[in-house]
Amino acid sequence: MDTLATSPSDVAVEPDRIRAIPQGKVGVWWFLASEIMIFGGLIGSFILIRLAHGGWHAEADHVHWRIGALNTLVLLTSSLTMAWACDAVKERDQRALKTFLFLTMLLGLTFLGIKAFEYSWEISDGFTPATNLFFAFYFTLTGLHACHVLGGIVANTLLWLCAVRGRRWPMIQHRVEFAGLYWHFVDIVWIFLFPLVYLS
Amino acid sequence: MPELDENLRAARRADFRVWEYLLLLLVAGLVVFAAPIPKMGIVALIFAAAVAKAGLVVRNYMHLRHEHLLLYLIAFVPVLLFVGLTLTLLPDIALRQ
Amino acid sequence: MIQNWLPLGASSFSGDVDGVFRLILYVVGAWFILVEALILFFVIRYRRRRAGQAVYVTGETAYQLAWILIPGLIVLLLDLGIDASGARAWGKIKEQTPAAAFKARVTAERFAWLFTYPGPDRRFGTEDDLWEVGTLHVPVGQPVELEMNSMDVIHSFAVPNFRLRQDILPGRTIKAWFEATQPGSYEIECTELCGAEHYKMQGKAIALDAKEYERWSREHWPAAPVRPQDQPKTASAAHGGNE
Amino acid sequence: MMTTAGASLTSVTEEHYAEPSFWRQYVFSTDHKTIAKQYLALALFWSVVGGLTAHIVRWQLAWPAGTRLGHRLLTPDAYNAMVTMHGTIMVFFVAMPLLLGAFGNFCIPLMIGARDMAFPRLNMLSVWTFFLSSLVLLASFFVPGGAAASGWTAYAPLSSVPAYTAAVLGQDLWILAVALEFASFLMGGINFLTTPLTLRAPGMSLWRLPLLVWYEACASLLFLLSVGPLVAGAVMLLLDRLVGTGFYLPARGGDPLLWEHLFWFFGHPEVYVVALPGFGIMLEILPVFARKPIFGYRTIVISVLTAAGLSLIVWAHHMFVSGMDPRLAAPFSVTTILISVPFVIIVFAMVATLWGGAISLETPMLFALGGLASFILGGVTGIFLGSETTDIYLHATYFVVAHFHYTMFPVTFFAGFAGLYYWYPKMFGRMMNERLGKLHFWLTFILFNAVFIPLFVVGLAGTPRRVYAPAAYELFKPLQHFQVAATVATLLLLASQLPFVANFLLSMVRGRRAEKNPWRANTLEWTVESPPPHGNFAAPPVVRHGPYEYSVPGSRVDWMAQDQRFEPAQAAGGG
Repeated sequence: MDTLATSPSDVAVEPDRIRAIPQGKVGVWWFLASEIMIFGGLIGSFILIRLAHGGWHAEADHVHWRIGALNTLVLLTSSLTMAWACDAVKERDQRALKTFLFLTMLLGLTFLGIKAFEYSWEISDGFTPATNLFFAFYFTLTGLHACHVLGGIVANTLLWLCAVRGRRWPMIQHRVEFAGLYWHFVDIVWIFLFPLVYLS
Repeated sequence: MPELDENLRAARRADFRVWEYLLLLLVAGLVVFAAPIPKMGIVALIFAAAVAKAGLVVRNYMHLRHEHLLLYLIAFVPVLLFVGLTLTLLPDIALRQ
Repeated sequence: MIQNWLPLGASSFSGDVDGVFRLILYVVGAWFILVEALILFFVIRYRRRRAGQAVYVTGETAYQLAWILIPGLIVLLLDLGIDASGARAWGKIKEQTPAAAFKARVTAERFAWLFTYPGPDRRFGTEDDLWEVGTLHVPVGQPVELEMNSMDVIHSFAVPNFRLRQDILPGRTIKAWFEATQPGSYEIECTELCGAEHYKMQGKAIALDAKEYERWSREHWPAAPVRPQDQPKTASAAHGGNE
Repeated sequence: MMTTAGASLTSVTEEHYAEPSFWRQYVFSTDHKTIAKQYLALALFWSVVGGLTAHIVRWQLAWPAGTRLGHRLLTPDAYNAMVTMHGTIMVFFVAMPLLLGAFGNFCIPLMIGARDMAFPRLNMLSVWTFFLSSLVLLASFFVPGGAAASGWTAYAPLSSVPAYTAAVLGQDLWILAVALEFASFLMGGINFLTTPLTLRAPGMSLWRLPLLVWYEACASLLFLLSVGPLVAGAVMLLLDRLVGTGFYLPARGGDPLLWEHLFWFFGHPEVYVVALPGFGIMLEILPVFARKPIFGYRTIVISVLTAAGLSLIVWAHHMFVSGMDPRLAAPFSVTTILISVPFVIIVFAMVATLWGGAISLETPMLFALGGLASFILGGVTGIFLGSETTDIYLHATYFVVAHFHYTMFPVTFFAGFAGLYYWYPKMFGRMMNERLGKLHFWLTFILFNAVFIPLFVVGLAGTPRRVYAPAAYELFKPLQHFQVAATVATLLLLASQLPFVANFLLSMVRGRRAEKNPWRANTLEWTVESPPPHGNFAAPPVVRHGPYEYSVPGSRVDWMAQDQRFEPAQAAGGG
């Protein structure tokens, strides 16, 4: 604490680099931090219980890793298009922004479509959350992730509509970046879910 | 504004490069998965690949590379925390009698 | 004084628990009185009387900080002392179980305690197992090893006089031990909320001296084995929780 | 969750400060001051409900159902429900909305010289999510089977298997309400953490932040870091109940201990989520009424950061006898007891602030001192429970009950009342009545101790808590008169809140109009009108020094607002 002894009672503002960070970005990162803890807790519980049961390799054979791999490819690609959308925003290229936001939405929907098909396949094979603990975790983990994907699609759609109407450009500019941060986070969660659920 | 375009194209190329690496790691993971090596080895390698993928996305697509230290802390303290939590619970829940 | 509020200690380690309790009591008691006295004294001594009476002290210089950091340091040392003594007693009570001649199974089921004795052959699940509900008979002066299982929810096996408390998790066999040092009848409580009748889930631990125990066991294990119709229930009840 | 991201994209824009319509001004307001008052109203409502549950519980313990004075209709299940709801309400629906929701929202922007929170709409979403969660919890009282009855810790499988308690729908609603509450305070936390980082007025460097801002931010950080795993755990718990997954059911391969760990990994930091804002309020008030700089500002900040860090690695001390690996006990006992060091330093800093001061005992100061004095007893009794060995004996007894009431009550109610009496003029533009305030303090202080001292005695004798009829145990029959004493004191304690209610309500219309700075305090909220206008500051204030420059030598007056220059005394003498 500055006292009169240590500094003249006047504005002694050292350049404040933290205050310079856009508040929206800080907020989104705090939000992602809380999300990390939620998924972290769930994934941690999954790993612990799975180890307690010697790996559940037999149960894990009933999920379709090919579909999982395909979905991983879809989501990784959607991250690329989202990144391109952010680039477009930086360069104020409205046309590119519209295209890439649209592509990202499309890929997100593809992901959900494939996931829905996969669920229905497993359930028709008689594997439901109540079948055994592995499938309980499988549906909880992937289901929670799917909800986040859906949320991301909604956000992107709203931004896409703004971009199409070409309204409130300065505001969109930041929001596309924030939506991107969230979308990439959801992608990263899947990057870990894929090996955890399908390949281990 | 030609030089603006130039930046745009450069940025896109960089992002595309990152995506290529991601794809490479995905394929590598699948190859390992099919490879005739002990389960623990497979798991370890696949996780190494996943961590690498996540790193690529965080650093490039989420631009953490260019950000203030504060954002690094916000992102990584939770990671350390839940990894620590999981490790602490090993004796209780994973290795119980 | 205060430690007299604790009920009579009747197990081999109740002394250790009370010892740690007393140590902590004296340490924190002293701090408590000191700090409260300081607050009271300062509030009275430095009541506002005249303008400009307050002194300008920011507590930023090393000399001033010493006034709060040194107490902190002392507390740190005392803490480590408390930790050490606590860890020692904990190790004795919870970590290493003495080789026990006397074994019993505790099966907790809402809202009753079931105690199973292996009988003369010292093996569970045999002909001569004996079980009783709500009462546990043990010999004085012998380490008693308890194998505890729960059939439903989490219960907690507590005997205040023995300074013994151990939660029983369903799905695991939890071990605990004690050695009664004085004959008598001591209350067993469930101290983990286990449902509506939780408060009714009590029992008695009856510690018998050598002669009394001899008589009791002869009563229950005459040459003839216990009545067979008890057998299946005993075995299943005692084993149920193990999976 | 997504709504959080969506709304967190909003930012403070100019038109945001145009005078809003009635609805936008009082109901769906984005103004942090209105939101603070909405949280305050909800907290006060819930404290009444929480008080009533306490009344029912205490009554049963003194005069059990079936006896002449006993409640007619209180079944064991209903009693467990009352115990459960009392804990849930007081921690999640009184302490947090009061200390974080009300004081955090009101003070942070004003104290750092900002016009509002970083994300005003997210802030509004937060309070309305909390309102929704309140409705759900309230509804759970009236559904068939009654409210949740598995304890506020909701240990599985008691909580995860509907058949085990009478409350079936009630438990589901409990989980839903708590989950919504978490969501609400996560949104609030994002604001509490972002605002002080990014919206500080020029000159308001981190080392010039008022301590309350530090403490609120620390609390939000702890909440944000610790609640995630429990959210995951709650999802699993709900699925266990609704889908029959069996995450916590040994028969299905699940593990009840997992819930205990996930719960306490959050549950312990949660204590500090509540305690730190309480301490922050006391730290704000002490220097003002001692007319003296806080003693060791930086040390206090560093100590609280240390305590916050430690509080994330102590949770298993709630589980020493839970059946967890006994080798975990010693390390967790060490971290637990070590956390006393930063708190001793903070407490001594507060005491040292009193030394050599010019202390005047207005109501806020009385409550702050009363809170400090009471909390110390809660702190030291914590050592008995932090030591794994004595915890074997004291765990789950009334000693625990008395201990955590001695920590939670002071930080929630003493600090909470201190804050209310202190900021009331700023919140409502009028002064509260001093005489009623002092009466309220002395009654509360004496009766609070009269309630919980007997419970220490009862606990030392080994009486287990959460028991419908403690007199059912032979061992504890002799202690019944202590239970009765505690109950009588509780009833009087509840009654003695009436002076406060009267004071709080009447002062809004009758109270003396408050000038800008009735306490002659330094922090920025006192440099604007009472109550502050929409948007707080006409022009962003320029901060020139730290927040606790009282009785500066050679100054004309004994205080110096953070945006004021040093004014030397003309003639001899001063404020």
